[in-house]
Amino acid sequence: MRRIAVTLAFALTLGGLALAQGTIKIGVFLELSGRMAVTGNDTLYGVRVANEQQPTVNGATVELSVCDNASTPEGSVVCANRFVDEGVVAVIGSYSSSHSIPAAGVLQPAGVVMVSTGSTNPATTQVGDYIFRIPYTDQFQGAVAAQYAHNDAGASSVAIFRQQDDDYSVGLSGFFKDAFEALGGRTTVLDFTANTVDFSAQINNLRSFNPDFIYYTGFCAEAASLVPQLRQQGFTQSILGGDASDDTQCPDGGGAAFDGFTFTSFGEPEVLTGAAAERAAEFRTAFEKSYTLDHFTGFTLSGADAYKVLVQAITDAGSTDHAAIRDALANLQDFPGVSGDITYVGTDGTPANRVMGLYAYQFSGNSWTKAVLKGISLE
Amino acid sequence: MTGAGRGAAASGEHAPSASPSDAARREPLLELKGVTTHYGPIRVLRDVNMVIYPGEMVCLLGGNASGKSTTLKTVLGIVGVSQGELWFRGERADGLPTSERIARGMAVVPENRRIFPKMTVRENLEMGAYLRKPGAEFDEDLAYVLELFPRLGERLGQLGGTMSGGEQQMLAMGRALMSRPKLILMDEPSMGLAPLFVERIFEIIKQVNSRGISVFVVEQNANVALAIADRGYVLQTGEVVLSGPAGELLANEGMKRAYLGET
Amino acid sequence: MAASAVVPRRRPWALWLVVLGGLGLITWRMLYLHGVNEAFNAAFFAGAVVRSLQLGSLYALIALGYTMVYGIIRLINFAHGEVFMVGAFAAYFLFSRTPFSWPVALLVAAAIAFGVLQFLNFWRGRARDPIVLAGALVVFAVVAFALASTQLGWFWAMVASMFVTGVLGMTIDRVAYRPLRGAPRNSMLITAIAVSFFLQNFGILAFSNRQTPFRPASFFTGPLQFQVFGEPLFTSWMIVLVPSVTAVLVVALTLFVTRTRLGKAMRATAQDAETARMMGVNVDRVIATTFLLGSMLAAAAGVLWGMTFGSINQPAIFGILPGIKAFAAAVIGGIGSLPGAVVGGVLLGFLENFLTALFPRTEYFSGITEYKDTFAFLAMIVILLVRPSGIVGEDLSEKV
Amino acid sequence: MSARPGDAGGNGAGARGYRPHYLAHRVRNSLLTLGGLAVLLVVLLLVDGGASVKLKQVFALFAIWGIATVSLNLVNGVTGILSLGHHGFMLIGGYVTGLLVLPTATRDNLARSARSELSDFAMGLSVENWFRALGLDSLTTPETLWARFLVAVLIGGLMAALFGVVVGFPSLRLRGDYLAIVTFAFGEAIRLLASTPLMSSFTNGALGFAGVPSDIGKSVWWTFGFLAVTVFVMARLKYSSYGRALQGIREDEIASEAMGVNTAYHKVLAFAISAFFAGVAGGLWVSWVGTARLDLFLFFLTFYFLVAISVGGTGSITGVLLGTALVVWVRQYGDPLEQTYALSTWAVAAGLVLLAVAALAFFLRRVRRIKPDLGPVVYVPGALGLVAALVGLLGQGMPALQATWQGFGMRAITLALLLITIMILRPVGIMGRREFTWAWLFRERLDEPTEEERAQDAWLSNPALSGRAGAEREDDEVDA
Amino acid sequence: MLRLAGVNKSFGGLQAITDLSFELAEGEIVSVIGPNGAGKTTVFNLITGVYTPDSGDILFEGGSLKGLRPNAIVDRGVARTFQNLRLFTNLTVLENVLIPQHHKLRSTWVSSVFRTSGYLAQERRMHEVALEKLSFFGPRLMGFRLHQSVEVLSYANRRRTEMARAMATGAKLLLLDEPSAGMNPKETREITEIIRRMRDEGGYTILLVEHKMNLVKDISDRVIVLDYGRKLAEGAYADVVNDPAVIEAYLGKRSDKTSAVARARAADGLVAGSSVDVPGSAAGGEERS
Repeated sequence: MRRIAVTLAFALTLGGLALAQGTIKIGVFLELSGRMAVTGNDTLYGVRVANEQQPTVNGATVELSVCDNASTPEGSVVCANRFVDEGVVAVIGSYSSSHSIPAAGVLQPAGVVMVSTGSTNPATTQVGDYIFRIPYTDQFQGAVAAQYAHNDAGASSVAIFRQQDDDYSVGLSGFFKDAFEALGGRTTVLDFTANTVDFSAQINNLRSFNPDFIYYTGFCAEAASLVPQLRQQGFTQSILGGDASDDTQCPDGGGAAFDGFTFTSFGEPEVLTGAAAERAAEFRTAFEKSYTLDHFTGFTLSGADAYKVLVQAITDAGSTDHAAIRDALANLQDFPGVSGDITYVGTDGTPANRVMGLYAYQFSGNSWTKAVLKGISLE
Repeated sequence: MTGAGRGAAASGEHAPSASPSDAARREPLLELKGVTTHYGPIRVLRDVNMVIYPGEMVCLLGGNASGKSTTLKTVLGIVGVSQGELWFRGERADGLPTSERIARGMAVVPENRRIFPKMTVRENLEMGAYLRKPGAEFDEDLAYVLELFPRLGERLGQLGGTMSGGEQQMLAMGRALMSRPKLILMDEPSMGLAPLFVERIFEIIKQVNSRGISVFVVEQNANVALAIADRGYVLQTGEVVLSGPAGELLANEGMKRAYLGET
Repeated sequence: MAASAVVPRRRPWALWLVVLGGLGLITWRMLYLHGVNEAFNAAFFAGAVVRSLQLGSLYALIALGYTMVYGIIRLINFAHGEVFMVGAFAAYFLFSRTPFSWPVALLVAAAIAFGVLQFLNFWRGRARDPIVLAGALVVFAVVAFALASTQLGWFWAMVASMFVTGVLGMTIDRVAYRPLRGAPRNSMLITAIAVSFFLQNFGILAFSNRQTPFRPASFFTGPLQFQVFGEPLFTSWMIVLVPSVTAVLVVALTLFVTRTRLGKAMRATAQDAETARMMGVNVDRVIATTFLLGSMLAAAAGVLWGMTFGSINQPAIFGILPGIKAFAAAVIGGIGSLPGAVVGGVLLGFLENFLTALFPRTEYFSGITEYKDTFAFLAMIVILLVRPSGIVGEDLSEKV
Repeated sequence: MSARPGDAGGNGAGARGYRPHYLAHRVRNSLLTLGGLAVLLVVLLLVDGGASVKLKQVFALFAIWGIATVSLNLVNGVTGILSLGHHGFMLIGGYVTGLLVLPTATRDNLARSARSELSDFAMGLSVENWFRALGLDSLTTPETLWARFLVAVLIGGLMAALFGVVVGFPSLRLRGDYLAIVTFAFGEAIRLLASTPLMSSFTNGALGFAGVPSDIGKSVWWTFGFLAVTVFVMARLKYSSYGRALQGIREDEIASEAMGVNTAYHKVLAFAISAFFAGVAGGLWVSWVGTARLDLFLFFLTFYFLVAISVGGTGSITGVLLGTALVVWVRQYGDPLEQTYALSTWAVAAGLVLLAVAALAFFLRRVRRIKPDLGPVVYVPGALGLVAALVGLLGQGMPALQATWQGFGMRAITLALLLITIMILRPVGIMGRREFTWAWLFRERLDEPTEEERAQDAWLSNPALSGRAGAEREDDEVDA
Repeated sequence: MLRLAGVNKSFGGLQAITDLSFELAEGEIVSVIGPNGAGKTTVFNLITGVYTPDSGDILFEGGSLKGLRPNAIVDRGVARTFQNLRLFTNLTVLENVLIPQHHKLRSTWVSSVFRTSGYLAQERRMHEVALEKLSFFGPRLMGFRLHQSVEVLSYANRRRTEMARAMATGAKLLLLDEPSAGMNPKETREITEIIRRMRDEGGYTILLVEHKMNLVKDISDRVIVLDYGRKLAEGAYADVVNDPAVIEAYLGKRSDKTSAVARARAADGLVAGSSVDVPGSAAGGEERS
């Protein structure tokens, strides 16, 4: 009995070695559950619609291998390992820099191309030459935000709320701080960690600084608690957020306190210019056939473009060889993406000429709208 | 136990020859039939047969680790019976939970008193009557207990843990009486008490017994216990090695030698 | 568990000296801060005080559950934080969802009625009593109707959530802990940790893992503004509601424990379970009651917590930090002692909230906000090493 | 792996009164051990050369977690102190190792980035630099990463051990669950402190640092090498006089002290050794992930180790490794559990699991007589499971059951339920305190009497010579 | 060899041991007797360092044991058994007898991991000592029993293992707490013989607490009677048991029913009104520690 059991266990272990072989696969890992689930799913819908539009490449059907990183770095590593295992041709993902960077650490040594849909921290593409992204970097976003705070809002002292355990937030705060101080302003950084609900200690610290502008670099899960608490404790200053605030969890969770909350985020059709705007609007129409427009944001466009550039690169490379795809991607020039033209030539994997939008939440009663203020592009 | 000692009485169920209230002799109040118990793999009691008739006072004697307290816990249902049967008031009781056995008329004065140290004397007494509806009967019983132990009446509001050992023993006995039991089980009521107190306690036990409440007392202090008990059992390594009327046991040579240590 | 804790002998004047000295230092620090920066005015510190009290009350409510369970079965109920989480989420569903569809309402009502049946049997001690059945039927009808036709206000949501969570606490005890009575304490503790993990992940499964806004329509969440020495203090009515609800519940609990028969049985079981059993106390039932009460308090704390901060965390982590801190509060106050839990909770609330106000970020000092969460742990370690019985508790450490 | 307590004395055992190991058995066992090692080697070769990167990484992860669980087992299983702060020790080892082996290029990148809070001093902490300073330039190439890693992981382990001593000190004053809570508080406090300004010049705040070389942590050979060393040390320690003393503390601390064991010293020793290997595991884990981040070292880590230890067998090294394999397998290959299925499928699955648990409980109660009373705890879930399974099977067409549901968190739920079930039904775990040895496998038992001994025993328990009770008792022993 | 000088110990205001002094010469077997709750086990706990005396001193071979940790006291040469058996239940008999020798091990844990020759030699020596001590009990604990877990042993064998364990510490003075509790008469006789052999062959000095008078009578050189933490009498067995005070305290009052009633009446006043301090539950509780 005992010996049989041992033998059986051994046989089962060997059975685990069995491998599954797939066709042309593109791995997609995103925040489909957890604290960033809204954005992650919006992005995934973009990828899916793009996939419906271009289901084949080089005559082969593209199969999406979707993996949920559960909004954790560890989950991202698990996903990346799974992709390497499945032998995917390339990888799309993910939204947050905190999740993209660990996955890039797996994919770069494995020599698999990764295109991040939402990671704006410069460090992501610095991991290596196989890592690309669709959006702008936080260096740009931080500088734009600093200019907005200094010029448009006329602020001279800014309190920066920073989520200290997130790459994106820490990076963006740093760039904003540098840019704003270069403009001659004063800043203070108030740290919090993920999942903070009680901000009274931070707000205590805010009092002595008494800023005339607040910059929030974290995510909506925390903003939904922070902003109402700020308002309730008598802070009426304008608040500017980063693209992580572009999430329905903010106005849904925080309610009317978010009235007038401004944020910079990925370009939507309204802020794009020229042919890109038309392509984006066209894509929106296609998107509407499968999903509701509630799920259409700049991240959706970004997800679609991640798919599109990869298909283009595979076509250009003419094979599914990893190195060939990387080379094709690195030589991409003026690709007509739905989020703007994409050029990787001469960059570290961040496209040149990205467009950013400035938006604001506006409330009437309990319902809110996301108003487009203007588009900003990198000179 | 030597052969001579064993000869005095077979373990178990012979009717006692001398007892104060012969009227209530028909039906045993409590009966252990071949009870065996284990703590894990260790057998503590082996084939124990005992019987207590209504109105009787029976004592259980034995050295340390001979299984006395285990017998008591088995009767109460704190230790399970692994073999054999336990009957109480004509009912099979070895499957019943402790609270049911208490409700059917058992009460216990545990070893070392075990009063609730952070409850007042009154609350301790209330705990004794836990399974009964509060009401007039409660006051009646309280009055009886306070009459028996006037000292408790003076200290109704005091915390149990602050009383002396003798007072705690009284409280424990009073607590047991509060449930109007048919059978009181006492575990070493004399332990750690001054000789005068021991006698006082046994006198009260006798008084209680004379009200028709059966008493089953586990003791090391054999002389005192046998002096007032009707019958006794002697336990050794989990087995009943001697049993019989108290007088006979007191006179038994083997008993003296093995247990009392007399030469 | 002792409602009337025996305070060991100590020199009262030394205690007073320490207290007065501490107050003096705090006053001096407040005056100094005010001198440094105008923002640290009376309203600032008054705000810190009321928030400390508010947070402390919440900790106290949770801590009571830990301390009751520890007092009675000497188990650190690791899952208590998750019970608190479930309490908050249950209430969230009750007040935020539009009326439930009839099948769902009937199902939920049946479950609740079954719980009521259990309860009433519980206290009456007689199963299948017609009155009990009738009561359960009435509850069933009322609950089903309420769920299907109206959206509950925060108060009724809280009451209902307390009930649901209480049943959950009892179930946890019955399924996971009761089979382990008498097992080594480590096994029980490991099981408790496992239950806590189970509930966290079950929360992900059932409530979806994201931070959830918690804003029932209520007068109390509205803003409250008053003047402290001419300076405005912005806050909400929650600073009144939370301590008052806590006070009511603590008084009710104290009355229950000292006055009722079951409450006395609870204290007796805590002091000496075996003897309590010998008195005819159904110890398992008493333990179940303890879990019921502790879980109900935790549910109330969950609702108040959500209303105070306007949102509740994702289920996977919501219970952890409040749970651990409340446990620390119970230890600080003296685990096993009801007043200890309250004292410890309020003290921890002050330690966490008022200290950050006393040492805020200034131009010369980066503040102690970042260390806030470690206070509870460090205070707990220090208390355990210096005085394991806590501030008002008695020694429960294992005897030789 | 065939160590037995009786073997420790070496040869000539028979002469001193205990069972001789038959030569044939010894030869057979040695051959089997060699064979087992060869099989392991072949498996590792296959895995290392195989196509599946994931399998390779899972094997490496098993080895890393194995180091952690086997080291935690020294405190939890052997010494009997419930320690809940293992993730804290791993954190220390992980961060120290990560910082020390961070390549110069990554360091420079980090120094320029806005994300760095590392002090210049911390930036300069690099084994590479030290080797350069010592003139060991040959050890600073990418090919000789192992040399730098070994130094770093050793330092990481020692730092963790130092902290282990600190955490061990409360064990002198506290016992039982109070101590468990203090270890937990320490573990959490380490993590919280690591992100504060006080420590962030070394830890780079909560973010930590990416770019830790993965070559060692993902290498099957290195990780299994470390695991082999850990198991060797732990097994030898467990079956030495020190191990006996530690087990004595587990069984009865007061008696140990009364028997001359310096319990204070031994408890701190156990914590320190355990923390050292936890630090090593932490270093390897950081290398496996490639990033040192605070959220790698949450309490859930210790929880999974606890699951592994409790399920496998508290105190048994082989049992713990078995448990670790189970936990790693469920966590890495359990994603089918978290997919979206129809409610009917869920109902059937849940029902079958409940039924299986109830059947197991019933089996253990009836056949093995493990728990005297389970009552409704067994029958109610069993009945519920049956109902759920039937509803799921029969109601496949029902629209209500066709709704789909994604099983978020099912892996953790599975492990938590497994742990609860094990704790209730078989608290000692699958292996109990036994080790997997060939002697165990072939049922060679030293504690069963030979014919001769049986006869002697019967004579000793002869009713004519001893009391009746004695006779009964002696017989009991043999069966029990 | 061992000398207690005016030792006092109280627990929470309750005097458990009052001004206790006695001496033990090398090679003696001395029994401590007294009713339950008299403080016998407390005396053992005081000598072995579980409790520290409030006042007075405990000297062993000239050195004070006061304030030493229990393990340090074992190092000095005093070992004990426990009334309620504190064996290492899940370990084997052999391991149980090896652990007490650990404090004599002169190897670091590192050398024990690498099995240096020095360590192995000591380990071999420990096995020899273990077998030697176990052989005191004849074949009862030898052979297959060596490898049996203590959990499956009978009560009597557990007692024997505990005595072997105490001997294996290498102590010169053994404190045996009720070595014959739970044993039948035959086993008791056997243990009596073994205790004698332990003194004669093993050279141990023995202090024991016992309730069984046969055993006490057979082997004690001297008997010390305790009652309420006070020494009531000391001397040869025959002298002590005939002391009326001892008979009253230990054997219980030899009273018939009438005298019991009479005495109870006399005591009644005391119970109801007077305030004679009576030792309370704590002494009994400590006794069972």
